[in-house]
Amino acid sequence: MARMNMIQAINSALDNMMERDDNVVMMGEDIGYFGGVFRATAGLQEKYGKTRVFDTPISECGIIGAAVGMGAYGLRPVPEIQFADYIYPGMDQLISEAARLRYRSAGEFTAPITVRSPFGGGIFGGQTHSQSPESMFTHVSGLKTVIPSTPYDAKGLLIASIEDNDPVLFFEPKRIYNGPFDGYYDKPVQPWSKHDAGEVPDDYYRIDLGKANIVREGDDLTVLAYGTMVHVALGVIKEQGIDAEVIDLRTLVPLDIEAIEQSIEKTGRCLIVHEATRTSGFGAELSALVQERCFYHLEAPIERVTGFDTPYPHSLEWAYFPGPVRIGEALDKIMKG
Amino acid sequence: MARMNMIQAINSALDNMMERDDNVVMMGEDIGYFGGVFRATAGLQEKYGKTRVFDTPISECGIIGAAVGMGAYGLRPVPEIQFADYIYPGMDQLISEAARLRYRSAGEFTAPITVRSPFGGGIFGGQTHSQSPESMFTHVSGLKTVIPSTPYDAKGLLIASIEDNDPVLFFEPKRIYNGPFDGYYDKPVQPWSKHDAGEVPDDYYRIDLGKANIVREGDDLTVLAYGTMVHVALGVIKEQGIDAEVIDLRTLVPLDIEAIEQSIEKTGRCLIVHEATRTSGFGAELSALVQERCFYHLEAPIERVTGFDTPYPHSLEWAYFPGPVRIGEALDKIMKG
Amino acid sequence: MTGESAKTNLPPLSLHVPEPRSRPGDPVDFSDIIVPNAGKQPRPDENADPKDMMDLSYDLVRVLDEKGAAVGPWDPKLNEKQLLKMLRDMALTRAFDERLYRAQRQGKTSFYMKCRGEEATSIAPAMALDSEDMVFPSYRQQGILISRGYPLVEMVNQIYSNKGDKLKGRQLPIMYCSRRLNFFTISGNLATQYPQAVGWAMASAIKGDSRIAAVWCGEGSTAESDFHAAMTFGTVYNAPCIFNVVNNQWAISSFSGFAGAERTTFAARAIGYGMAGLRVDGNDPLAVYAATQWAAQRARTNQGPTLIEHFTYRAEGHSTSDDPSAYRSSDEATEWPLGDPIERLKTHMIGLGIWDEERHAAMDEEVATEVKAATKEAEKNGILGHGLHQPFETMFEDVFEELPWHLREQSEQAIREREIKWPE
Amino acid sequence: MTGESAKTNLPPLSLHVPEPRSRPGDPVDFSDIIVPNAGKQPRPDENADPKDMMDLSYDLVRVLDEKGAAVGPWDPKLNEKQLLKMLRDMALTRAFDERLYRAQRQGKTSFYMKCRGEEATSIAPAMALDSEDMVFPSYRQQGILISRGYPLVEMVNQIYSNKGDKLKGRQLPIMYCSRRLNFFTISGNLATQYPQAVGWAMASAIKGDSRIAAVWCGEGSTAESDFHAAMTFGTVYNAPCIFNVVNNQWAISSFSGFAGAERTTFAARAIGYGMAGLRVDGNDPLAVYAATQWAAQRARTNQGPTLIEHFTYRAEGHSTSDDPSAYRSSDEATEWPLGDPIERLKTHMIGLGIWDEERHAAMDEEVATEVKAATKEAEKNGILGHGLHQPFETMFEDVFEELPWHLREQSEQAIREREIKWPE
Ligand SMILES: Cc1ncc(C[n+]2csc(CCOP(=O)(O)OP(=O)(O)O)c2C)c(N)n1
Ligand SMILES: Cc1ncc(C[n+]2csc(CCOP(=O)(O)OP(=O)(O)O)c2C)c(N)n1
Ligand SMILES: [Mg+2]
Ligand SMILES: [Mg+2]
Repeated sequence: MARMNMIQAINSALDNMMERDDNVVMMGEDIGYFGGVFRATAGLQEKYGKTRVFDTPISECGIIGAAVGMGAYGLRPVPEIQFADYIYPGMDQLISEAARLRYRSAGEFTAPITVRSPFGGGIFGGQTHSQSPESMFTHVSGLKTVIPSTPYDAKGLLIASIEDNDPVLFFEPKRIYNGPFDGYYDKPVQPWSKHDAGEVPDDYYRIDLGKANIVREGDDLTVLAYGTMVHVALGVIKEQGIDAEVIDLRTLVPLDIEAIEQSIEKTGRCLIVHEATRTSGFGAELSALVQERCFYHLEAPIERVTGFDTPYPHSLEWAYFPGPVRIGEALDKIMKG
Repeated sequence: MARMNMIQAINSALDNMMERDDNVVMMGEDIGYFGGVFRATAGLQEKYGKTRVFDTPISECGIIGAAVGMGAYGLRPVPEIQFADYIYPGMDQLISEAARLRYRSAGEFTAPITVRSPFGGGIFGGQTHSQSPESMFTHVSGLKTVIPSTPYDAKGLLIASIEDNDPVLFFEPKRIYNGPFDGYYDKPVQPWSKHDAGEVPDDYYRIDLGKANIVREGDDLTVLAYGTMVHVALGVIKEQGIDAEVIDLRTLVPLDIEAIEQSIEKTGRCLIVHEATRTSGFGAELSALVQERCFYHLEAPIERVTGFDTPYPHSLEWAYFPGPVRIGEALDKIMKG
Repeated sequence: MTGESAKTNLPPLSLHVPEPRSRPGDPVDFSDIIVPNAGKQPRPDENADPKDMMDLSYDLVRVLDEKGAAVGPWDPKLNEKQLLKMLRDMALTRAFDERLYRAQRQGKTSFYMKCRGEEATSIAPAMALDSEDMVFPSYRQQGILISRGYPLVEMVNQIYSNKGDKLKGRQLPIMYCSRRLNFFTISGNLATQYPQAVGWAMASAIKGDSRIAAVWCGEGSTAESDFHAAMTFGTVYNAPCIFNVVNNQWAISSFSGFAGAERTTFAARAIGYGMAGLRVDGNDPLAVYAATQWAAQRARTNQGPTLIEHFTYRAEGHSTSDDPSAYRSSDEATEWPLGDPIERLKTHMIGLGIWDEERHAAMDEEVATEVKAATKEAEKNGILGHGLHQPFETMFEDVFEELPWHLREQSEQAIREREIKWPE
Repeated sequence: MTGESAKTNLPPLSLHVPEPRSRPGDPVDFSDIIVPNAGKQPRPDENADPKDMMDLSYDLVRVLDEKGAAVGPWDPKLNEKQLLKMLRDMALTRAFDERLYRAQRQGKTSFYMKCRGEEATSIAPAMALDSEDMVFPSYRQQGILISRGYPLVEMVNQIYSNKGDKLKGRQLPIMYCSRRLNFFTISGNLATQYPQAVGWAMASAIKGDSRIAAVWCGEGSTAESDFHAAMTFGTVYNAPCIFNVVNNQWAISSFSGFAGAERTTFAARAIGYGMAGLRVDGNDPLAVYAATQWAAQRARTNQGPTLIEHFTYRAEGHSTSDDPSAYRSSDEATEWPLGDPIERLKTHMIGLGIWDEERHAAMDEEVATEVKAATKEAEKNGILGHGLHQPFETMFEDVFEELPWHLREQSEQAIREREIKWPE
């Protein structure tokens, strides 16, 4: 068992999978010789050769399109989109093609691809290195969306995603690549090496998709979050001494509805947190589901804490970020509701 | 005052605007000489010349990208995307560019474009001529989304959209181009010429964006819908004799939250109907908003009636469509809730 | 000028908007189309450097001359059996188109698309390729399926979206798919198959396989983003892939000028990427065969991709939803200077003494009968909208490999609705 | 083969993956780069047919010879004032880069991008264009702003995202915008400006205006979909637009081979669309000026667009986030066979007798002082993250023309949060 940060855990997952399955190939901008701008693929080209790990032209359309074709051939491609903000030129290949190949061919062709992409803000990346576009993909039938919140989960979920025979969007919360950021941007972040979830086996293991993780049990209210926001929420809860149940969704589609329902039935209160812009964010779907399925258990309105409905600004990054104050206010409101 | 179907009303709006404002130009696949596959631009090239109404290469990326550039120059382009299903190659230009031009240039450059596109199913168009992608655009800060449900509204809203200085997605429910379809696909549809909302002035008029239309007042429950589904919902309500208030949203962003709140406060019950796939559809946002803002008025769970989370199938189109039976069931549930 | 405004006295700028040769009512004039003599185009080695064969992107590879003789270095020298198969498959494709077009008009389905006049651009490549090579067709290559021996009745089942439809009624008519025949699932979104074909070819190369990929799109579709992505990936990785651009002059109502044809050929796109490019008489099945064979040999020997422009004409409407008389002169089809592919091959074979008018007439009857029998057979499985569709639960299958809870719930909903609508 | 499987005894396919000339530790070898003699490239008429000038897409337009003399038909014959401005603007740009790079290292901002070695590719075009022509830059054309006289202090305000920033701290550093100077807002998404520039140029033509558009992207970015869309629209509508491709050999860690450079030049992309194309020594400011002037004249006279490939070298890292020593030989920059644009212009001017080393040294000092003064001035408005940012409510402005209810509510929320965080 080693201590790994999230990048190392992802690298380890890729390494394991490339070793186990000759059909796993990786492609993306700067991922080959250089090992990726965040170093997620470091060392893998050297180890597995440049026809299995290679750089691509700067064409997200081509990266996804070629991956779909490789998947149809029988490979299991793991394309990287350098930043989630740059996924849109590949949107048509994801929505119209990857997501529908199995359906329209009645199972004759499939797109077992895993699109890895760093997402989210908090690194002063400005409008085009900070976005959280996950909700769009959750609207597309045929795509799965996975978001880890720890090195341990990142590895297990990534392996399960690669082994999955459906197309998976695997969004990596880049703000927590190095440690579990709790929202206090002016304080140093504890590195993953000091955190239990930084214990990551070197060997293959998987965490099944569609299973949430209850990271904290509690009775007062249920917090639904994923990625970076799990840690921010945990921090606030600790600070405020609320006995909250915190559910790290891990997979948005398919969603672990049972875990959610059970928790809400117990607590009767629900806070949803994500960094993406609010309107039509995935929080809306969560809120609708909770309301539909647990209406008679709800003791207060479900609250959403989210990024604002603006582009991610550069200098006012921390005013934008749904940090402890915004979460704290919502918690108050729910607990008083 | 003339009787117009929705295509004629759209054509009339375009005609008025081209006449009033030299800066209005139109572009799209087959819209020039031919007048568009649905004939929305018929006659306009002849009237205004081929440098103001012209065919384009088959590149949705180029259509939107060029329109953004034209908007930056000072024109007011009205690009057409032949079917909403084909908008994805233009997604990046919409999300990363049109939506953010004003913001990132602090108002120095804007993208006053109106993207017209027929959307929705019900014409046996299969997976790629039936989609309702509106919710994705509602998630993007900086875009407005408008959907008319009658010829009268189509004209007034389209004029307001073209005059708007922000980028607008104007989705046209193609199933009701000819008449207000009520969901009974095996019965003939009454043409717009027999419907009050088919009365459309030849002259310029506008319907402000952001204002919903209460198409039926009632006390029992509130129905939130837009486009085709307004008529389907009205049909079921009539049939079941429920005293529902039916709100035609007309603009999804910015939303007329006041009209919604007032209605729910009165009725205490809410049904949301759309044709788009369910998960992360715009119904989720509506449900979340109603729940957040009217929680203490709600007497029953808010229900969503939507398309299923599958691609739009060809032969089972009417099994997919959220028709009278699905709506009826939900109404029952809400009224008993 | 030194970056300062220094207005010169130039005329105002003006926007050029392309105009086709003819509009309804206009006389047809194809005199701008240069038809070089058959047999005059050089045939470079399969391992020629693209730089040394640029002329072939502007020329027109032709084998059948005006009298129907096969001439020049591109003559693929097919044997009698091959010629017979080629002719019959083209005739069968045309007969199929005729009948299924009528079926749509009779309300048996929602949609149909013919390939009349373009049969050579799918039948000949299908023959020149290995049956194990993967094809990524657009919607107008029904000829490939027919050439590869797909049962007609399966095609009709798909078109009728009936209970026999292997695609479970999910796809629009003619959006076929056959894994067995290495025929990729057709997309309604133009050109998306282009980068997919390159990806497939790259995968084949990664695996040290010997199978190559071939992909088709219309000239109008070359404007799409995916076309460029495919050309870029194809040239960067030297992918074993054949890019077919079927230039049938029209994209629905838009003539090829809206894809750039006023400025250069579509084969010249290849030059832009340093790729081999061929411009071929698309109504000359032998030329198309030879070009494909040449490109396939190149791809198989790691010499990389080839772009083939098939210069042809869409002799009928875009689809059953289209009325071409609204935007082009109806004389164009008959005036098309490159003739009809079936007629040209027939003349060739008669010239060779292996064919005659009687046998041709008999063949036409035979294929018509075959098609008729297939439609009758398929109708037993139902026609669109007449009840004999797939069970409701199939609508939810294959979205994912396994049915997640939300689709299970929705499936139950759909079945409940069916029971309410049709309680019997 | 007749469409049946007939496996031949071919070697297995293999995937070609491009490899750059050198990796860290390797000796540098640029011998494959053919550097033709300056002055030897023909200069066609501005209304030449693209078909008749294809060679210029493979050649390299050069004006300054090894001794610094301006030779041949492309010599733009600039006067002393123009040369001085050109030299000084390049030097100023370089000084600006040096200082702001250091500012980032000192923690005054989050990010910076230099253009060292590529100064000619923005300064020279800016001078050859009319100040009213619209430019659509990528992130490495700070030279244009400098040439057009944008106040340095405004640039630094933007880089520091401070309260003086005209862009209200919203954009990543160096993503400038100036409507006044006809400098389009820079996007972080590669190549999106390409079709926008064409749209702008089309609009100018629609209006019978006389202004043209010019757009820039890197060679790596030519792979993007938008590039193809722009080329297609540009050629179809004959848009008055200049397409600049700055081929600086690298796209972050990926050498130009991953954009297709192993197969042909980037200027050759123009041939694929039947467009005029020029390949220019990007480190020769006079050649770049002349090429731009030629293309601008073409565009202004309704002769359509031109693609100019600027063959140059990215002498430093991609950005402050990059360390090029991890992926390329650090000797490449010094070994680059086309030299340095500032040095070359300086030599030229000394040769003309209008310049000398002392004046050059003095100029270097002068521009350094000017930049220093600007940074000091800008620092008064604050540096990133040190509190002197724009008011919170500005975050919600300009999303739409008017603030809708949901943004008003969110704005109130943001202000409430500020009061909680900083109650004073
Ligand atoms: C992405 C996308 N945009 C638009 C369409 C609508 N459309 C269907 S066919 C067609 C014309 C295609 O013309 P071409 O590529 O020349 O092929 P042809 O029909 O002539 O064989 C268009 C615009 C589509 N199917 N997909
Ligand atoms: C759509 C998109 N994809 C990826 C990126 C990430 N990225 C930023 S710069 C860059 C390299 C660009 O190289 P090139 O076009 O050659 O320009 P240069 O930096 O050399 O000037 C990449 C991949 C991006 N900004 N946008
Ligand atoms: Mg065509
Ligand atoms: Mg570069």
